[in-house]
Amino acid sequence: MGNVLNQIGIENYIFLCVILFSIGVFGVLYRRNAIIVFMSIEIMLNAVNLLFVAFSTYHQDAQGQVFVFFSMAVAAAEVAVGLAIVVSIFRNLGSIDIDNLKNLKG
Amino acid sequence: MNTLLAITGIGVLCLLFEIANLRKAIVPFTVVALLGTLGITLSDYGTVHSHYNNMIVTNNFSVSFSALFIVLTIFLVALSGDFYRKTEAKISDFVSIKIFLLAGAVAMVSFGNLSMFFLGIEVLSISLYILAASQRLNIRSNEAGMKYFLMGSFASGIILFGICLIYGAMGTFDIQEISELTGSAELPEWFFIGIVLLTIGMLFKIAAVPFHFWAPDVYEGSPTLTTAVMSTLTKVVAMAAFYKLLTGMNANISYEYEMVIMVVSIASMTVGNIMALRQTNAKRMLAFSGISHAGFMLMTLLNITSSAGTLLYYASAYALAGIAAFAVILYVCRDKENEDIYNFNGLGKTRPVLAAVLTAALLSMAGIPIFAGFFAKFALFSQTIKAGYLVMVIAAVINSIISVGYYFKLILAMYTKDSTEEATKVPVVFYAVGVLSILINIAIGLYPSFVINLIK
Amino acid sequence: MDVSIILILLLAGTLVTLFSGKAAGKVALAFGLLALGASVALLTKFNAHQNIGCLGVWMENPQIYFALNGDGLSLAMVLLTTSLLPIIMYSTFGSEVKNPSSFYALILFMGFAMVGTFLAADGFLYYIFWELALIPIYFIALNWGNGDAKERQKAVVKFFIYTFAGSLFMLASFAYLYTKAGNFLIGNLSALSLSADEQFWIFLGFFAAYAIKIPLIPFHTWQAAVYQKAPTAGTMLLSGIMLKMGLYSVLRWQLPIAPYAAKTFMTIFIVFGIAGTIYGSIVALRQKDLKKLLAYSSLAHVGLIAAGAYTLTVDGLRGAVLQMISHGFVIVGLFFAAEVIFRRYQTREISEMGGIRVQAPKFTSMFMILVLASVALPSTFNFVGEFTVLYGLSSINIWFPILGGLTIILGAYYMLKMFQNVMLGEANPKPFADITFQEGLTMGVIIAVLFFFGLYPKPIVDMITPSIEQILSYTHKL
Amino acid sequence: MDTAYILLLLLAPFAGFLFNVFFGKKAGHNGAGYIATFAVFVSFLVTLFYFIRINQTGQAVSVKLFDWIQISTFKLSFGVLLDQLSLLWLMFVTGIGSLIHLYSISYMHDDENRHKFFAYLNLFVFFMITLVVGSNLLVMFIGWEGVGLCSYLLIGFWYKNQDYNDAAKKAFIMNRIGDLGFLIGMFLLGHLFTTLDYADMKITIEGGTNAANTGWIAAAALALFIGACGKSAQIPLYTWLPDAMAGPTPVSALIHAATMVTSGIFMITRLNFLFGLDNVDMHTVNLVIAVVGAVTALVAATIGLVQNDIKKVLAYSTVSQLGLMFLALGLGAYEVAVFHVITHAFFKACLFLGSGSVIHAMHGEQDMRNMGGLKKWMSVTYITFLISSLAISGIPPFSGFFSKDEILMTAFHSNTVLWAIASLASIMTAFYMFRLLYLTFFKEFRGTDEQKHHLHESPALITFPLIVLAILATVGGFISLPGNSWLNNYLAPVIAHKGHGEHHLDNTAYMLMAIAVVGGLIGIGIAYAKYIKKSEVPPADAEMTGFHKLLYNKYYVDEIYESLFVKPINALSTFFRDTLETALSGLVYGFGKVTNAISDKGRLVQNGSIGRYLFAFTLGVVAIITYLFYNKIA
Amino acid sequence: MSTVLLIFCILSAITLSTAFLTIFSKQPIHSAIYLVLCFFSVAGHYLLFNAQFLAVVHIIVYSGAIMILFLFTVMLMNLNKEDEVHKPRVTRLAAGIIFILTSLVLLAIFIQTKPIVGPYDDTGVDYQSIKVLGQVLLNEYMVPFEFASILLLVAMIGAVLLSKREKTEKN
Repeated sequence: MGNVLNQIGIENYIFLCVILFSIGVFGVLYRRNAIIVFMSIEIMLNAVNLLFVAFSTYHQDAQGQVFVFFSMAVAAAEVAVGLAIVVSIFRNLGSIDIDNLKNLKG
Repeated sequence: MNTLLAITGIGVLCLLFEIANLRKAIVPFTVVALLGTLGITLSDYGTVHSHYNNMIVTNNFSVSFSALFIVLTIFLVALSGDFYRKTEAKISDFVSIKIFLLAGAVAMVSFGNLSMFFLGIEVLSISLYILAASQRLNIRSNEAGMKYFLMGSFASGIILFGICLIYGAMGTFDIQEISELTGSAELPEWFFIGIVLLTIGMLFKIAAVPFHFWAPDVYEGSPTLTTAVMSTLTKVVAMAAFYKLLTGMNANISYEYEMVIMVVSIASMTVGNIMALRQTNAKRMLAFSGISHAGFMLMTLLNITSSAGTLLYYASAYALAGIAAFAVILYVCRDKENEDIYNFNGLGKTRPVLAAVLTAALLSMAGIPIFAGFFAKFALFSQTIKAGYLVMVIAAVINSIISVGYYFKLILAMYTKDSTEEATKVPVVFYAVGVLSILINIAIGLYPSFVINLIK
Repeated sequence: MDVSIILILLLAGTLVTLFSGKAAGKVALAFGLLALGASVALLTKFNAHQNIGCLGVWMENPQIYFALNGDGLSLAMVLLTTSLLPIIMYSTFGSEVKNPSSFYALILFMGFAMVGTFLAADGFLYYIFWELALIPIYFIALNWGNGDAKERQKAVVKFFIYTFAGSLFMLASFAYLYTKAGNFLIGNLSALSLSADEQFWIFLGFFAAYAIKIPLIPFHTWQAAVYQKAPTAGTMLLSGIMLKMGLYSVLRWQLPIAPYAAKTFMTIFIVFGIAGTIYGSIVALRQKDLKKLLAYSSLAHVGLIAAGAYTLTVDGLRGAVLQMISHGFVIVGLFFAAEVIFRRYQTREISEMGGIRVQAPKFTSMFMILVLASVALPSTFNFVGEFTVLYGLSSINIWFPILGGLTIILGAYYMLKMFQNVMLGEANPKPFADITFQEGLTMGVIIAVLFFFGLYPKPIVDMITPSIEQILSYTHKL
Repeated sequence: MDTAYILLLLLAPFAGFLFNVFFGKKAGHNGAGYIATFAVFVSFLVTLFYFIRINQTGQAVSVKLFDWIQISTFKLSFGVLLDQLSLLWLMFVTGIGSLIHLYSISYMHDDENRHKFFAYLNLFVFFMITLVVGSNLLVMFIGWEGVGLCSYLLIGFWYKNQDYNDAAKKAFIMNRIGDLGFLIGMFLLGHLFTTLDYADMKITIEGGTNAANTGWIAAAALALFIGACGKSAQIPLYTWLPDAMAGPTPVSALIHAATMVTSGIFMITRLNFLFGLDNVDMHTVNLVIAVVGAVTALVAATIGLVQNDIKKVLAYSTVSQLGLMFLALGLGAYEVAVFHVITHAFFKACLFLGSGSVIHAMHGEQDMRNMGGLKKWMSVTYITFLISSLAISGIPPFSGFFSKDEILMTAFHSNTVLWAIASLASIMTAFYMFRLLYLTFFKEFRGTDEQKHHLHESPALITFPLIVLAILATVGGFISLPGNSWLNNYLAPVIAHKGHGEHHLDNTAYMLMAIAVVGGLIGIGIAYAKYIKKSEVPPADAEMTGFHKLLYNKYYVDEIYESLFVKPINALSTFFRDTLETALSGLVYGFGKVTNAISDKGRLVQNGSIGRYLFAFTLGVVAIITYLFYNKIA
Repeated sequence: MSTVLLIFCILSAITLSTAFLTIFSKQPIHSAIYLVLCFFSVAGHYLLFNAQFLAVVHIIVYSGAIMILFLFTVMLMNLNKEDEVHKPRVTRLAAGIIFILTSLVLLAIFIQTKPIVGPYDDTGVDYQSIKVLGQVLLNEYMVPFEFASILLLVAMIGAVLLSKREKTEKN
């Protein structure tokens, strides 16, 4: 089977990923619920993962896909730790609104 | 490679010690084992090895920096025993996380492949997220962890994007190959975008303006020992990795890029120093001071081909002074609610040695001879002048002047104010760490060539 | 034996003193005298035309040498330091010092740093010593000073930051020079052929450090407050020796390295100096605090010295050096006189004094002599310096000595006015015991030095002249 | 051998000084005084020895003691030159000095600090000798400043009185103004001649001067003249001298009449080869000197007319006489000036000592309004005083007649205006001297009964010097008789003659003499009419009016100086201290304050909100990317 | 327009819209579900690239593990009701502007920096089958693979550390 990119074009993937990435950024800025912010970060990572795969196909090279595995591992680890932090904050504050976290400032 | 193996081995052993109920032995064992590792690391000095398909490449750069990281970790681990005395049940976790953090740090300076770099930086970051939030009942610690985590992941995303674009341009993650490919004429623009995104991610890690906002809050909220890790080890690790990335990938630094570095560097110095002036919390103050030092260290990038030695020197000077300072801060704020400067009142009378150590550390950071910080600054200045950035040097000079202002605030508190409380007994480890790190600082201050020449 | 022996002695003295408890003062004095002895021994070697300099490699990269000058100028300044140090330490014996081991150790360490500054022939080494000297005086002023703690802190911190700020610009200059020359040896740095622009900036960089340290107006604002707040020993160190570091550095570093700039902007800097002289004299007139008054008198004197140094004539430079040395002695004596009064009256306010002469004739006579020396009465050392400096100035422009010479009028005015208000008049109701033996000896030694060299300055002149000619040879090569 | 003698000459008074400083108090009641007198007498003997020798051989003695200050182009040594001029000066310095020391033993008999007094007097003599014998200008300058110092110490001898201290300070500072001139003069000469040695400079000048340099030489001369003005109390620097009367009377006699104040004349005479140069610039300088001298003579005399303090009158008289001497100098008649210096030393010392005797008897009272009729009690004082007054008034055959006449004659030949001024001053001198004499010694005693009760003639130690000085004041004139001047011949080797040194005794000369004598007599006559015939007593301070008041207040010169110089400088000082210093200091602190303020504001940016931090982060990213890839985007 | 392109467009539309919906949903549960949908669409993209293994792993890891964790947390916290206060309007507007700015800038750059146009490489060599991936991962990338285990170990210790109650703790 031929290279898929011949029919789609790498730039389209780049655009898609850029927009997806930007949506992630937007989510981070837009929401104050820690979990949603967190999800937005996952969106960002996914956008990059997708781009990795696209580039992998572009170069006809497996390394890009291998890297996605690592990236997934990282995402999983981050989620584990991040949610643990979220939970402990929720236990202490009863809220996960990041805008309530303003004790440290100045 | 051996270093990395040894370090992970130590980490795993720490966890096993817990199972074997040998908690008391963890810290001494780790220190000794790390000293051994230091030996292993140094034995690689002078050689260039690449391991496992170029995943790990050891050279003088990586060996020297790894050695520095190990030394710092030894100090930090040594201080753990006292710091975690109230939560002794978890000490193996804390220590092993620090050890793994070190593994990540070593990976970040000895990577030969961007995947190692990425994993290294993630190990480092995740360890720090954990350590920052580790006082789970302390709302400030929670907040610090959360802030660091959210912003750190955000930065990770950007770094990942950068790596992805580099891959897109080059089709490989291997530093060596990338470096060769950069010479070719048809270099896709993606590569530069990738480099820029990577740069931004690293700027975040070293807490350079305008990506610095997390640093003071996180430093303040984190448990003090974690702050010590962040302000000494993490900062120099990130800077070294940043440097290695740029040199390793042979990124042709354009004039505009240098301009960005210059602006960020000056902004970091200025913002860091000015903001530090009015801080009342010692940790927060050191956070801002760290931001300004990041600005200083960024100056090495302006003369990237020959400034590795200077960077190592500056990093060592800064980190050792930081360790010494934190040893004292840890003692002073042992049972305190906060780390406000008034806690230091009268330390000069009650604990003259510790006060002297802190004074020396601050003087080193301020850049006063005979301390290493002075020579570091000087080397930096002369190198930057050589590269033709007089403006940078003048900005740096003015910033050094401002910085004296807040360093002296602490010194004044120690020597001119009266202590409000009885002095408690000082565990010997604080003396040992403080005095030793300051002595090393002075020693490399007197013989800077020893350190500078490590990387030529 | 070379000059490094003095450094070693002083450093060893610092350490020994630090751990010698109550006997610290005597131990420190012993080391001070040892250092003086060593300096004198070196002087004899120097006079026998033996090399007493020292050159060793400190580090290869960057190339830094442990190089010490063994020429007359350095030796003269070292002698000034090592002879004033014991005097200063001895002078404190009359009053209670808390925590003496640290105090005397800091004084010796200060001496170490200052001697190092005077000796260093490597710019980097020099800079290290230069900065190092700041730390002990900072602590001396902070911990043993007087007056309101807050005010003192403010003054001392300002002093530190200010001088440090200035010297950082010097550091930048050195960094630049290093990139040009590849090392810091004064000989190599002076031999560089720098463009006019480069010289200008380097000159300015040095000037920032020296103008604040000396201090020249309008960079002097730290001075009076620190002199007032510091303990008298600290003030003596500052005024007697530390000020000379700046002036010495002008001669040793600034002029030879940037001679073209020095020549081009000579007039401006001379005017700076002379303006300082006049300004200092005028401000001194109405001071209420004795130590502050002396501080401003210092400002006036160093202004003239600086003006002399910037003339780039043999007379100007020689006069500057002579004046540096003589001023060192006389100002230490004067501050000691202030201390003697303070010991008895617990005040430095001139308005609370007066009528002391009746009660303390010996003290009066000695104080009077010091006052006279400070206004450069012929036959005192200060006259020799002042005359030579003014002569040097006159070879540039006759108006310079006329304006600079106003100091001999204004100086007489404020000093005599001070003397009148402090010492003369109806007997003070508060009792004033005449000076003790210790106090008398301190002042007596200073007075003896002032008169001896006032009448016979030849030894010093012979010692410093070759160095000065050497320095000027760099400026003539243009 | 010469060196030893010269050291003895120099160091005898210095040894006396040292002895009195350290042991004076223990040396018995009068021990200090006798030792001091002896010390000066030793110097006198040495001087006498050399004086006799030089009269026989005519050979000057020059000795170099040691090298002193080194200037790039030349060395200045501490050298001694004993020639005709210096020996002449030494003669009356040590001679009169010895007498006054002797006098002081008695005069200061009751002062608790008399050992200090003698120490200072000895020190003064030492410095005066240094001033006179120095072989170059710098050595002279040591003495020059040294005598100023001693003057300061002695004026402020009674230091408990702050007014006296003020006077002392004033004297020192005004002298210093002159000293600056002296210094500048030395610098200029140094650059011109590369030496400050008299002998060398003289040789250079005689070798012919570079025309281009004459302007500078004149400038140097003018600067030196300013120095002389300070020391010799000429306009505008004369105001210290009357105030200097605060010191004990022997001091006034020695320092402020006979010796120190004549240093200016000595210096110019010393440099006569310079001041006598024949060129336009130097002529101007000389004219300035002459005019300053004449005007000073007149102004001081007018002030002297109305003073009531016995010593103040004498002080203004001294200023006036010094003015006459400068007039002579300015006209190039150096030996005439020297002649008047000598005669003036005799009679003015005598007058001061006499007034001291009076004050002594009056227990410190100095106001003539409270005296009168003292001749009844103090005949010796009265007679010596009368002789000296006659001498100063220029009545033949007393010494003052000869010297003053020569000055007037010189003036007449050069410039009649100056002559007129000088003559007027002389008439006034005669008037106020006799006013003084009449008010003090004639009529009824106007003091308190208490004072009257204690009136007595002074002891022998006081009267002896008076008698000696009175004799000298009588016969002193004969050393330089018109037409047959021993003095002129004696000084010939050291004074370059330009032809108008001596005046022939022609008709003009006799006419001038007559005018002078008549003038003097008129002055005396008016005084007689006013104070003996009409028995006037000067009014109390408050009752004075108009011109009288103006004169009595010395033309308000002190007040003018005060508001022109002293007050502005002090105001400036206050301004600097309170405003400028604070401002400068504030500027430095300002940097700190501004940065601190920025820091405070900056802390508000760091408000703890993650959202804001992320915004900054993202904006940073966008900004950097936009900047770096601007050309790509656009 | 080829089928593939059409599929791409549809998938992209789903991806982007679900991503947006994730952010805009007021209920966290809804967000989570939209995010799962988003992840599935990304897996669809993977399949489009014929990267089946990756697609499967992606679904397992993201939709299976990560999203379960999210959902679990959301439920644990009982956040299914709408209790979130919105950020201030200004902030939201700014967020929007930043979004537009970021995407515009990045898009602009990438539009301008298109690589050399031409046929894409098609070596025909298998590079993304499980076998090849396995070889690359466990040969070449053995060290990072092992290192990833350290990462996970750290995360594990950390998660425990952060949630484990200590004996001394009162609550």
